Amino acid sequence: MTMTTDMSADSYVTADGRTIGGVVMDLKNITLRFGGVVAIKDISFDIREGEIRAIIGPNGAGKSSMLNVISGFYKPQEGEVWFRGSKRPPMRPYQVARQGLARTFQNIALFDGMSVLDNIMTGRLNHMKANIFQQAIWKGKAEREEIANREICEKVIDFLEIQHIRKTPVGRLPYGLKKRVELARALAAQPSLLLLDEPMAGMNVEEKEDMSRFILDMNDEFGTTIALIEHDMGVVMDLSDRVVVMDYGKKIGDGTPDEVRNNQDVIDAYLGVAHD
Amino acid sequence: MPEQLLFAMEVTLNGLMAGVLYALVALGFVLIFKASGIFNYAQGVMALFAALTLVGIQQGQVPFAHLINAIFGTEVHHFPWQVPSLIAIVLAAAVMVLFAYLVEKYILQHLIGQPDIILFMATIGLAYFMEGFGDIMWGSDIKKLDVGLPQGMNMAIDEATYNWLGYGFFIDNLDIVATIVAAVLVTCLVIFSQYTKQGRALRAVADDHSAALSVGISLRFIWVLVWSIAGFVALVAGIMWGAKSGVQFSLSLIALKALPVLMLGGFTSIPGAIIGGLIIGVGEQLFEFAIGPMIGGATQNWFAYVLALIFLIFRPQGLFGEKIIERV
Amino acid sequence: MFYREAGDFKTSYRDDNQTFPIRLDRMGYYILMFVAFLVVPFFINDYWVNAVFVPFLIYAIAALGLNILTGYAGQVSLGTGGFMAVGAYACYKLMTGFPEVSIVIHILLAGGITAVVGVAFGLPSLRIKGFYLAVATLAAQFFLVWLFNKVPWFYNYSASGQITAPERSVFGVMVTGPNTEAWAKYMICLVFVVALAWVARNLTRGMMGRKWMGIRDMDIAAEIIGVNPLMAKMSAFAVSSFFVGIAGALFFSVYLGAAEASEAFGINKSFLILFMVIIGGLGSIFGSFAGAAFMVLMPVFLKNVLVGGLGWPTDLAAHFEFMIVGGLIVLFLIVEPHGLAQLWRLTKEKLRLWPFPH
Amino acid sequence: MSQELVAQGEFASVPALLARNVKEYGDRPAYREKEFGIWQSWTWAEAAKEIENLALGMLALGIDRGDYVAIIGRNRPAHYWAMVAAQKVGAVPVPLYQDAVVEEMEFVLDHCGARFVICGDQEQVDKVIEVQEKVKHIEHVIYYDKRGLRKYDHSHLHWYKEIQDEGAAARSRLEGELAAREAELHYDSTCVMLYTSGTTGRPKGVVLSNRNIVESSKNTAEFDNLGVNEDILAYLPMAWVGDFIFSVGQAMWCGFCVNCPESPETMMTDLREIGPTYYFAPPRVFETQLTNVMIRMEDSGDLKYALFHHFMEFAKHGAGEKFGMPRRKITTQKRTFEQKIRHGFRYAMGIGFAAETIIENTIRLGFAKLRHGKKAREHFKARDPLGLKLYSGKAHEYFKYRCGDVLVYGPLKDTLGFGRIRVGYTAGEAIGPEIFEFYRSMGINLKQLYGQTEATVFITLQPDGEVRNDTVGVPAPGVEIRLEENGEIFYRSPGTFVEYYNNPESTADTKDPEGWVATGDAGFFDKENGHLRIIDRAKDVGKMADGRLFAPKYVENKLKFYPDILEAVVFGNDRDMCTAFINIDLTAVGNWAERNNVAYASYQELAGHPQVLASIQEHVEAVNKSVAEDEMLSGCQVHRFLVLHKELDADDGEMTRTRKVRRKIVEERYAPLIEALYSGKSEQFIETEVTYEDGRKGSIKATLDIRDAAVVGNEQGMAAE
Repeated sequence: MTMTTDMSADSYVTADGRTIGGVVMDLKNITLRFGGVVAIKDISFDIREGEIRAIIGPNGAGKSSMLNVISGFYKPQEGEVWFRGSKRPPMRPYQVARQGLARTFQNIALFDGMSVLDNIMTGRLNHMKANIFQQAIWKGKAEREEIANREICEKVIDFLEIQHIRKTPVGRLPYGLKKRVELARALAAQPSLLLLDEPMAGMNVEEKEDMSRFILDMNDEFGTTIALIEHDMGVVMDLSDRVVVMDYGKKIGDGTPDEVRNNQDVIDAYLGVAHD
Repeated sequence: MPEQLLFAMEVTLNGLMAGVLYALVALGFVLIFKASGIFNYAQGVMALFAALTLVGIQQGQVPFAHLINAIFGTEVHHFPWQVPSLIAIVLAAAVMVLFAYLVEKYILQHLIGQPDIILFMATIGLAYFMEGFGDIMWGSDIKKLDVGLPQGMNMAIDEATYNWLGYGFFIDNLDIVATIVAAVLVTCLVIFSQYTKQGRALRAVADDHSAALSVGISLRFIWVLVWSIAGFVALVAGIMWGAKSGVQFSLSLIALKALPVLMLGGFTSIPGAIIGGLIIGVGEQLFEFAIGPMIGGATQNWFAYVLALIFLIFRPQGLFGEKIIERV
Repeated sequence: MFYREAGDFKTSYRDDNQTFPIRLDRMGYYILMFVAFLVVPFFINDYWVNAVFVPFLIYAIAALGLNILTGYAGQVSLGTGGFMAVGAYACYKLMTGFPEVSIVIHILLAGGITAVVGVAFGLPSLRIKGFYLAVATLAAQFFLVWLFNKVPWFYNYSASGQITAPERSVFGVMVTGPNTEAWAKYMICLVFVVALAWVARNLTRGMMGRKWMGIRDMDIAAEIIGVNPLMAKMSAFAVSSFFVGIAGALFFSVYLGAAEASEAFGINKSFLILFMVIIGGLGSIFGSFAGAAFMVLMPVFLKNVLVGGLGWPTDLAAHFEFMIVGGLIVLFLIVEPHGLAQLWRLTKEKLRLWPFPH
Repeated sequence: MSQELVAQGEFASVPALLARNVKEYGDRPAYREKEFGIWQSWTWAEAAKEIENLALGMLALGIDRGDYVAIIGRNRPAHYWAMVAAQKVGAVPVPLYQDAVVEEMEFVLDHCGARFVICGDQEQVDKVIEVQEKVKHIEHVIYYDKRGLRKYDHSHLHWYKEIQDEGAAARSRLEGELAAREAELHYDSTCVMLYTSGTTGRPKGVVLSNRNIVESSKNTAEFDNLGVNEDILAYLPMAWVGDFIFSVGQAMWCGFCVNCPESPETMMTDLREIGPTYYFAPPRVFETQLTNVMIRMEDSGDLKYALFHHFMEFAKHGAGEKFGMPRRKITTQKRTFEQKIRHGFRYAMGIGFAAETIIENTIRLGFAKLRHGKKAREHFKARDPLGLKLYSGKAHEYFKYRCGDVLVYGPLKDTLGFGRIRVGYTAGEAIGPEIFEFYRSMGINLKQLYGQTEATVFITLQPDGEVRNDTVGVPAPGVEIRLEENGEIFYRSPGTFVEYYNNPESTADTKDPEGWVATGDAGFFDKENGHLRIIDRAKDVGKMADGRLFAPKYVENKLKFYPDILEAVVFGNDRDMCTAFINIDLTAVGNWAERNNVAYASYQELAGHPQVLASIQEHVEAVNKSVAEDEMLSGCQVHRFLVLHKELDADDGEMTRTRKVRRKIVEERYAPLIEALYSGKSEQFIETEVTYEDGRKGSIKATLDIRDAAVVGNEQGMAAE
């Protein structure tokens, strides 16, 4: 079936028959500078309910900066971020997280001093309301909350097949597993928008396959909206519904994988960095 | 010109002098921090220890006399000789170098790769150890340190200012000497680090450990070197303080003052250390002079710290520290 | 070797979360509690109370407090002594100000007041990190001690500049003042320790603890996944200071009886407690106790050996003590940077796997 | 639960027993499964509810009396419930091997004409869907784990929980129907149908009645006085009769708790957590565990190493049997205060001596280290604590054992997960004497039983206290045994199966009109203690060319008792001498190679290594000696052997799923090798096709050299020249 990327349409149907809802996040003319350097130049695109949206581009294209803007870590000098139909006021990253954004990091940012389970539990912190005194007493609300959220986390653990390392300190884990734990932490937050920063960086082929499977399953089982960065074109094309292509901080393409594949600028940009 | 103002000026001048001494101690911290990323809490005690050693050697004390007496019931105290100041200083310096070597061999070697906080703790432990060790070696009684530095009020300045302003400034010769010595020391250090091979190696290490290692600079050597220098600086500071207020435990506490100095100046900057020292010196003198009396005095105890604290809230990396850039 | 875990399985998350998941540990804990509450009080004399038990218990509280701040939330503090002083003086003012109120309330309030002060001095931690913060806390140390020395109101204008604990009693049992029974001192401290240890455990095992550890391990990441750094750090400072404050209050009212800020709560106190935390093990509740025990027992031991045994002059022994403490700290950091707690953990692992090596 | 009640048929079916358990043990744990990090538990009442809902749900789907319900999946409570639910609605559960390949599965599903299939997860569903192309009568497929199945066409595919919900919803409508059907169940209605793994040819469907299951469960439960407090770990294939008896039959009869591991990989850790009190495992499992223990002990500290060997040595010679065995009824009977005191005192003594032992030996080890340095381990032997010298005779032995129990046996049992075992069984094939001895001397009450699917497992059992490794015990309660002159064993018992499904002729030639069943095994009763001793499969017991008895299994077992021999296949029927294929055990031999730093790149290379061959040869010759002792079997000595270049593998059809060698297939596949063994060649080239786990096929070539082994006795085999 043919699909449209016509922005006016507030929903469309993907190749495998999933219906994609309205716009969740809309980025309007974002520009980000570090001193003199322009990292992102006047970029606009949107992310829709339930879709897998990829941002690709060669290294240094400004992908990560884009993600950092979305997750509120960088404040763009120009442009607006619209989330769920309302303009996002300038806020600290943790406030953004509370709006229902969760993310993973390119170079893993797990809490090495904690066990895998605790790391994943941190994903739940915006869902736990017991105040410090209730926690000090523990019995009652704090404990109930702890257990309720533990159950959710265990489901995630089961889903990502990391039961066997549940209680190991993350410091001891190999790279691939760490990536998975980080994903689990983000997933445990049950985010309305999940940002993945190079989820497959530095993975071997089968790890990549696993990861893609997980990403698809997540989107499939929980209907999570996912925006992911990747510079490995191949993987992205199979995974994502729509792709934004960036190069030198500018948007050079936006559309379905096929549309993007046939986009001349994109081809040039990628030929330029064929080794990637 | 009003009495008060002149008075304040005098205080400021003395503050500057005191500041120089702070700066001297701070210098030691900076050197070590730059070269090995270690925050050497023991710097103050090193000054004390150096001073003790110096005095001990000078007066020909028997090391560990106290201990020996305690064990063998003997009554030994001094050797029958006195050692001339200059030789004593050289010997003391040698002891500090030896000390640096031991520290590197028995402590730093085993702590490579540990988090900074652990290294910091280690230096605190070291400080305790040296304190006990120094006392056992040379006895804990307050000693008079005299290496023949000019002491007392400087008449020349007094007269000059009196004739000129009608008010004689009181400035201690020792302070003047200290200032000169400090100046010389700093220049030497700068020259050393700019124009000698070891110096350049040192700076390389300060910039980037791994890179320095990869071009074949021996970290161990650099560390011994830098700790020796720090030891020497400590010795100088020790002499100054010792001459000023006698060699005693409090010396190591006064040395703590170097910490706020560092916070102002930034841990990694030599000029920072000096300017920080001066600011603190002047600051606390003036504060004590102006506000002290109203709130019960002895504000030197804390003024430096609070000043640094407040300052830091507005400029977390200190005056000359590199800007901290956060990334994900 | 002694562990028998077959059949010791968990059928609910509550069991799985409990503090001592292994049966043997649990029993050990119960036995310990039994001995501490129902045996020791009957066989305890003044020497043991003043030389060992009370200081151990009180320092344990302080160590717990500092461990929460440094070990869990990763904020280094050298101001512990100062905060203990706050606790002590607050307690003193309350005791003298409201004689009719129970001392337990006073001690708790003292903790509360310290918490407030702690937060005030903790504020810079939002801007300053690492050593800068460590040094900044020295400001608290020196400023507070100076304050309590210079402002007569704090020591009720007493001529000596000292504060002296009036006699107070709990349930009709004298717990402060010169003629307090040994066991009473012990018991009141014990109760506080157990209660506070329990609180500490609860806070650190729950979401609060995870926020703290998140900030400790990787503050930026923590903020991005939704930890409010302000709240996390301030709560750490508050809780920590609360503990330390209570420790200070007990230290003054129950242990010393009379105190003078600069020598009872000087910078060395800060270091002493820091050492306890380091040697015991950062980020471990057991470690706080182990560290406290170690730092309390070692001097006692040394004194007995050097002075009692070898008959050395006390000052020499004191110097030696300095050397040995310092040496041990360094040694520990070299051998086991994670402290006694880690050693204990490893031993336990070995025992559980016995006779297998891994 | 006495005899007459059964006679009246009050507990005439598994559902009836379930109802009983709900009444009597309603709030006791019935099932546990490790999932989401904890042991999810269901009491009998809850389990009954689940089962009932499922049953109602299946009614709603229109299941009929006598329908066959295939169940494919790993051991999970839900799957056990499915079996009982099927019985409730008058259908017959047919558990299948979950690792069966599509062809096997296709045959069984087709043969039993299943209308309903209950699958564990996507993997099984896929297989069934593939099968459905040929087997048309499968109407509904129900799956338990919905992972990855969301996109499938759900017209005939249902989620277990949804079926249960529908059932719950339709309760009012269907309750009556369900009750009616349950009431119809009687003592002789079919309880379950199990397919034999089929050592030869196609699997056969063994029909077992409620009588079979309930009676045998009852008898054996009483035989070992199993109580309601037992814990068992259900990890053996659900399609195997043993698992059905332990996890359904006996569990239902006694009302004890069935625990299911999280996954096959975590089996060992789960075993340790649960610490079953009643445990079954095939010899292979004990074998591999022992090998692991030995390997792990190798790199443990010198002190532990020495203590371990010291005390194991002591325990072997009877001490374990005397002092180690768990006291009977320990779980049911309450100890008196005075007994507790005595027990406590003994335990304390044990700990005391243990401490003493450690201190003493640590010091001695210290000196040993000083003298021999790294070599200390070879020269250092642990020693009893001096304190023991105070005691003599039995007391000495007793306390020494207690001491060892604190230091070695206890911890070892615990870490292996055997800490609480009261009754442990092994069966299927003979178990190595030292393996058997090892576990028993640690104080694990490990026993042997002899049985088969057709007998609902039990034919003979070893009573407590009369355990020997070379016999399989006395006839189980209610079992009669008859021996033919050729040694074949026949039995008749309440457990005797009804028939082979849709296969009257093979039913006929296994089971005669009076109900005597041929086991196909040959054996004889031991003179002095009347225990049964198995020689071999009756049909495999052949004649040599010179007319002497040929019992390959007997020899093979003796060979397999050596840790570095995994499998052995002996040939020689109608020939004038015996020869053998040997499979080395990669774990054991590999470890040996590591220690003696023998480099090897592959299994094949290791198998061909001269040193390996040499040691194997020693074993063979040792076996020859022991075989020669028995006049009747002296002909079975192995004259020539070779070490195979690949492991015999179920995927290649060389073994059954229960890892029994398929002799015929092996003979076909390796014909040239056998050829060579008898032609006196010294080496032989062979190319074999192999199937990898993912189903791809490949082939491996090798040239194996053939060795002669010395034989005892007055014969002039080829080996002579």
